[in-house]
Amino acid sequence: MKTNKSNVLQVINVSKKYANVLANDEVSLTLNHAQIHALLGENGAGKSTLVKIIYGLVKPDRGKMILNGQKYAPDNPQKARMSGVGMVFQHFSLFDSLTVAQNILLGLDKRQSSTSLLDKIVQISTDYGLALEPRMIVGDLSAGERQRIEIVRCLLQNPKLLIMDEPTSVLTPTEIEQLFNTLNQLSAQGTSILYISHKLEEVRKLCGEGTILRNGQVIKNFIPSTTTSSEIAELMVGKKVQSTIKSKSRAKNIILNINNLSIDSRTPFGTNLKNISLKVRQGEILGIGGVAGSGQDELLLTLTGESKVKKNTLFYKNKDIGNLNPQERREIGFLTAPEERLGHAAAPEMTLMENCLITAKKSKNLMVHGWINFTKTGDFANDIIKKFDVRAGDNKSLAKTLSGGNLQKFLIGRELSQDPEVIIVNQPTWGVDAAAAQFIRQALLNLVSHGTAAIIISQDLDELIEISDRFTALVNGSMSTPRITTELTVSEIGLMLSTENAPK
Amino acid sequence: MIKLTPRDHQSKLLTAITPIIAVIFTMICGGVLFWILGKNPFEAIKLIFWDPLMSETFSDYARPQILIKASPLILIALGLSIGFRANIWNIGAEGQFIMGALISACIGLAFYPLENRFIFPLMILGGMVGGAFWAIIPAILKSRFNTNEILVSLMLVYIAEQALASASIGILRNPEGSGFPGSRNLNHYPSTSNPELIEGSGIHWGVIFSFLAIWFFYYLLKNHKFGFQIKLFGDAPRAASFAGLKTEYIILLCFSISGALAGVAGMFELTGPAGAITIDFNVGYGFTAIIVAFLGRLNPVGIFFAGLLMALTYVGGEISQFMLGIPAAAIQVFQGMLLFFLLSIDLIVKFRLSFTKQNFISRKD
Amino acid sequence: DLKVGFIYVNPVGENTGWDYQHDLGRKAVEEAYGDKVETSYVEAVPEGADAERVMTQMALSGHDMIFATSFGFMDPVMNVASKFPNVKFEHATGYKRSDNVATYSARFYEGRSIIGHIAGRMTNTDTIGYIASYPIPEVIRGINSAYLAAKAVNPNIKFKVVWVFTWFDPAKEADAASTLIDQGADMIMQHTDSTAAMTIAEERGVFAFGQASDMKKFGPRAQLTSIIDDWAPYYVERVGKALNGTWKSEDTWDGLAPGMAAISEFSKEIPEKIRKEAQNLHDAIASGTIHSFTGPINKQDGSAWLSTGETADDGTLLGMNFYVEGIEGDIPQ
Amino acid sequence: MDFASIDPTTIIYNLMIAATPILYAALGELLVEKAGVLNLGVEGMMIIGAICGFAISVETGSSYIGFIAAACGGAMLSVIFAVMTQYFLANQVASGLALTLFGLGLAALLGHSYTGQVPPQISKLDLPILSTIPVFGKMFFHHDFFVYFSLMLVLFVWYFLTKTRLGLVVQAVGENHDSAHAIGYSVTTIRFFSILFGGALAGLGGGYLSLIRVPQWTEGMTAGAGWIALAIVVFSSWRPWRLILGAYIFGGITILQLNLQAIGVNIDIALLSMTPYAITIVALVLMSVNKSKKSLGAPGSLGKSFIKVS
Ligand SMILES: Nc1ncnc2c1ncn2[C@@H]1O[C@H](COP(=O)(O)OP(=O)(O)OP(=O)(O)O)[C@@H](O)[C@H]1O
Ligand SMILES: Nc1ncnc2c1ncn2[C@@H]1O[C@H](COP(=O)(O)OP(=O)(O)OP(=O)(O)O)[C@@H](O)[C@H]1O
Ligand SMILES: [Mg+2]
Ligand SMILES: [Mg+2]
Repeated sequence: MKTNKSNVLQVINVSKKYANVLANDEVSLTLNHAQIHALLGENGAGKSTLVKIIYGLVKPDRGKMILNGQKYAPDNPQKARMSGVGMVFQHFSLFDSLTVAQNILLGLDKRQSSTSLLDKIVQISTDYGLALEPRMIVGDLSAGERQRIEIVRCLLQNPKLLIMDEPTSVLTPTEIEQLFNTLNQLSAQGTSILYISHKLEEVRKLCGEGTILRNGQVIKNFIPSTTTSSEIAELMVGKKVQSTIKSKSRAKNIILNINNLSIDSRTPFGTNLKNISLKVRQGEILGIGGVAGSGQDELLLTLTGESKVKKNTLFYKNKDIGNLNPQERREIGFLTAPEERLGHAAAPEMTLMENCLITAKKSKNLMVHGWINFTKTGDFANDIIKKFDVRAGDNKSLAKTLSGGNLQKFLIGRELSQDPEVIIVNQPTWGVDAAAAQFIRQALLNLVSHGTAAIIISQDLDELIEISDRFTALVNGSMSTPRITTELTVSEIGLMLSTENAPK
Repeated sequence: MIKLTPRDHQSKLLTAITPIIAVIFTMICGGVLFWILGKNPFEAIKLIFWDPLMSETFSDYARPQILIKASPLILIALGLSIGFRANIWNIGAEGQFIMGALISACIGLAFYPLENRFIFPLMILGGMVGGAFWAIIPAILKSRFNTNEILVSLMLVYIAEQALASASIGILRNPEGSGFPGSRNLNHYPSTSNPELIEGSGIHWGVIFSFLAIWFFYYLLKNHKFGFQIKLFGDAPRAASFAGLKTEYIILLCFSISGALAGVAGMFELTGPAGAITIDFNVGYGFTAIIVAFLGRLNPVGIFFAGLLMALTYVGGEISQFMLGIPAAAIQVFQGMLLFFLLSIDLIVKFRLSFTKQNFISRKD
Repeated sequence: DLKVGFIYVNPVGENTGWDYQHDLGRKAVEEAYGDKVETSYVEAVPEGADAERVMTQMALSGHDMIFATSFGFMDPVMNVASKFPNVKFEHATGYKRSDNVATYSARFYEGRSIIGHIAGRMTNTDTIGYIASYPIPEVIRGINSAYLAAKAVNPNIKFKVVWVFTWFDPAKEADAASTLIDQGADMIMQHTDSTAAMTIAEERGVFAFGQASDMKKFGPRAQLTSIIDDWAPYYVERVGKALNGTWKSEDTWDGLAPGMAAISEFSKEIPEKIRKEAQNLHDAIASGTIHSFTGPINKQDGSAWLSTGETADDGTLLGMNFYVEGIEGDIPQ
Repeated sequence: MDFASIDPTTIIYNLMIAATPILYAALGELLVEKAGVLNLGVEGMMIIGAICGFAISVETGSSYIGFIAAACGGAMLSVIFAVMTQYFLANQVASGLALTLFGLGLAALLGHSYTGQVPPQISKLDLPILSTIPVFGKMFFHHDFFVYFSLMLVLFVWYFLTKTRLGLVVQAVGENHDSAHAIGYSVTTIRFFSILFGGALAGLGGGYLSLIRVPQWTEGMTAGAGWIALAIVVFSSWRPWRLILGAYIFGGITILQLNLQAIGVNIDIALLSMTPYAITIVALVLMSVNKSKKSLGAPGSLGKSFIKVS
């Protein structure tokens, strides 16, 4: 006895408080039948918290929910799934050492014989164009494939409501295209979708309705197709967001020269690099695009100095630096910022202050004969916090307590404050909200305008097109010849990224 | 429903008060145990916790004895805690303790009966080298072949025990000991003796060494790059390698420090309280120290107090045995309880507990 | 009254073993003197520093006499004794004495002669299995003594010795017994503390000899006899001397004669004739007419040790570190 | 020296018996570790199993009831560990060690009146036909029920982990507890019951020791077997079948070592006594050479506390 056929889920005055933040503050939201509904907001606005409440993972402090006209208060995700709610997580909930089929099975509640499950997986994958090989080990798969697993896992339950938390941040343009087709197909079949993303353009393209959260509160419900990106951004941030200003490039001498670099990946599921050659000049940004898992991590590790390379492959200011370790590279102005913020670029259980020591101890003289100068370190951290608008308690906050965007601002700030001559950044704005992303890009541009050379590795093509002077693509561990970005057409970029084109 | 919220800053008060609460719980449960065994629980608890420290009969002697008993525990636990902070699991300190003692005994006895004041320092060095040598085996295997260090270090304990037995009946056997197993008493040979330095204080070189080590590592861990590197590696190994630290270097460093401290503890125990190498020279300090390290929350100062507490239960336990006839096994059970409570109560140091009423969202209505 | 303390190296246990036998001695003292003495004990005391502390605390708490029942307590006893000249110490199996430290031990090898005799007469496979703990004089003496007695009655006898390098590891001792049985031994002797070997012998249908205590419970059929450590008479006597003020430091090494080393009741499985021989041997050793080590005896390497009729002196016995001729294998060094 | 007197039949027969207690305990620990928990208290749970099994079978006169009691005893002790590590988030390494200390003491107290008792005998099952096969019959088919049962349990655990849904969930929880939590599995509950199962099996191992292998009750009779069980789990790379290999190799070396001594092989006996441990190390190294962590099969969340912040 559904009271209102078009109304699938009503969230009424839901509040959730964590230790010291009010993540959701009297949030109300209505999802309509067969609609794709966007949920937008800055990092830390409370989006994930809200959808976790809907999925039964987090218990709200107050408020109630109505699903299909009935009171809905799931104790756990199983209950939610039984009520027809499915979810694809921002951070995947997969098990690397298990197979695709096992991972899917784990997310299903009904008893399934494994043979009929395999059939169903194949069935769903072909129906929605989500190619999957059920017997593969998940650890071996790319991010896009991993996400397909999560989606197939949801679809097997015939959800009435599908929640997607930042699904496209790790996908290539083709994969995004594919995903949108799937979502449209689903909504046409009557599934409602709650869709979280930081990419405003794609939200405008995909979603029929939307809600904006700020500081845990609902700011506005809006129709994406009739609202411009800058309007949406302004609503999210609460003030105007400027677009990046790019000063005229004046590339000078070659400062970094990668010569025929080949390397075997250290990790069991990694990609080997094959004959990569590159020249980077002072004052330019070289953008490297490519699907996740094309060798970006391996490339970054060889550049940071964590993976050793052969002689005569890596030259910095005409000096072979292949055998220098990360710290030694830093000391000559060669800086890097890895993609993974927590655990690689920063230590989660350490304070922001301590995290400064990871890369800046020498260049900022934070240690004297191995003894830590706490005053200096604290000041340095405070500097970054101020200059890069990091919203964090203070310099003694643990890294893990910062939101993704703020931590990224801090970490980029840490590197940029050391006056690098070359900086290599992997995924500078991954999962970062629009305002913060803009801020980071601008900071990189500013630095380059003072003569620094930068390599930006990113899976966000728009970003690369926006800020890079030259563009190249990494495909299966091989690299194409860099081209001037402004001279490239979209189809040319597509060609550069496609696997068929790659030298095997 | 109990809700856990991580604490941002650990409260000093709670850190200090929780062990006391745990001890009180243990007294209650242990009291019940002693009562079941037909002993007077109050008397038993008093004999364990109070008499060694305060009674007229025992305290003068027992107080320094607690220091003596605690010092190897503290030394070993301190070394282990450094590795544990870096997620490096040396649980074979018992073997390193033995090896330290064996090597230093070999050195000391090689000079017998020469009188020279450099022999003792040389033995200290030998103890460290012996312990570190035994610890470096799992370290190298781990960094070269990624072999599980917990197991290798554990297996090496058994091998060290065999080596100890064979040394006691073989090369180190006291030539004047009528063929009995065991070495000469190093305590009776001035150049190798580690005597009580101040009469009645219990302080021998090992105790001084453990005090210095506590202070040194407390300061180092807090203020020096070394402490930072250990913490970084334990928290995020990839961030450590990004910072330029070599994994092999940290593994070797942690193992050799813990091995050297365990070895030197063995050396001081050998030359002081124990006196001689015997088949049963090792009495489990290496394993107990693992617990001490965690009771002390891997913190040098904490380890100091945890070591003293453990030592107190040993000394008090013995007193309660002959004064009240409590079996040794009951003392073991009692110590086990104490550890259970101490380890469990840390929860409220790390987290804030709140009791949620199940009032949100109507469930059944 | 007199306070008497005992320290044991292992847990006392309930039925068998070295420490259990000492505790029987303690109980005998209580029984003998009633209210006049008060006894206490600490078990599972590691040798070395811990032992010294325990004894000191006993002395501090007013004990007048302390029995330290393991060899490894030797140096601690000496140290504590020098600090408490008024406390009387009795140290088992050691060799250091002072004004207030007496030592005592038992000639268990005399018992080993008897079981060697029985085994030599009864074996069908001519193979005796011997589970040895550590290669120390005490153990080597036992092997030699049993071997000589067996050899005397059975020239084909062979001893298979397995060193387990532990005093107590039931599983390992059980494995050792099984192995020896598999290798043809039909008589098992042990010089380790657990009763595992006896149980295995019972299970596998061979015979065995108990150690330290009567192990009949563990091998009702298998046990032919046990060598028993009986400390009670000695303890009662020594405490008595302390009570009447005649205690002085002495060295006691008694054997079958006063029964400090005793032999438990012979099993019915031993033929009447052999039982009689064994009893005669026992009486002869007890009375001193026969010595377990009487020449001619050569060492394993063939060199002469005792000439015909010569008996071993206590010094050599106490430090015995060689096999006698005929035993195969090496003593681990 | 008479190598001919070493009979492979009896060696294999004996090594199977020597290996069975370790196999039980290791199998339990394998499942516990698969669920992401490192319980170093195996020794303590084994000895509690040994005394419970012994006491109950003496009281009831039935070894089978004794074995059930052994399993219950081990499981009950493991509850302490489970509560500490799963609800109080205590460090697993330290809790396990404390459990061993506690278990050894408690077993001694419980067993005080049972030393010297004789447990009911358990008959060997001569499997029909199979046991009459020459040589092999004596080696493999002349054992007691619990030798076969341990092998059946290996089969069961293997089947459970690889073929059943619940087994998959256990592995998932051990592999990545955050993901498992996110898709709605109760990490704490699954780990709790895994720990109980591990405790029960360690108890069975202890029971086998006191009821069959030795068979008697003595204080401290496990004498380190629990630690060996832990080593065997890593040796097996967390694969049930390899556990049999590991346990049998360890048991085999122990038995062979004694046999070599008995025939008088001229090898330093201290060295011989070291061999089981030394060979375990060599095997561990060989297995880990040229292998990444993944293929070693260590569960991803092994030893880490799962903190549920709700
Ligand atoms: N488990 C937690 N404990 C404490 N605080 C939390 C927890 N999870 C989230 N928060 C805080 O709650 C707020 C909302 O977090 P939430 O993850 O919902 O943000 P979001 O909108 O999804 O951000 P993003 O765009 O970065 O994914 C943030 O301030 C965050 O730091
Ligand atoms: N004793 C050592 N043995 C092997 N490698 C070492 C040793 N000491 C340092 N290293 C390595 O040398 C590199 C530099 O380490 P370190 O932290 O000392 O940096 P640093 O630049 O010298 O800093 P500081 O000036 O603060 O001493 C690291 O890769 C570290 O792993
Ligand atoms: Mg989010
Ligand atoms: Mg340096």
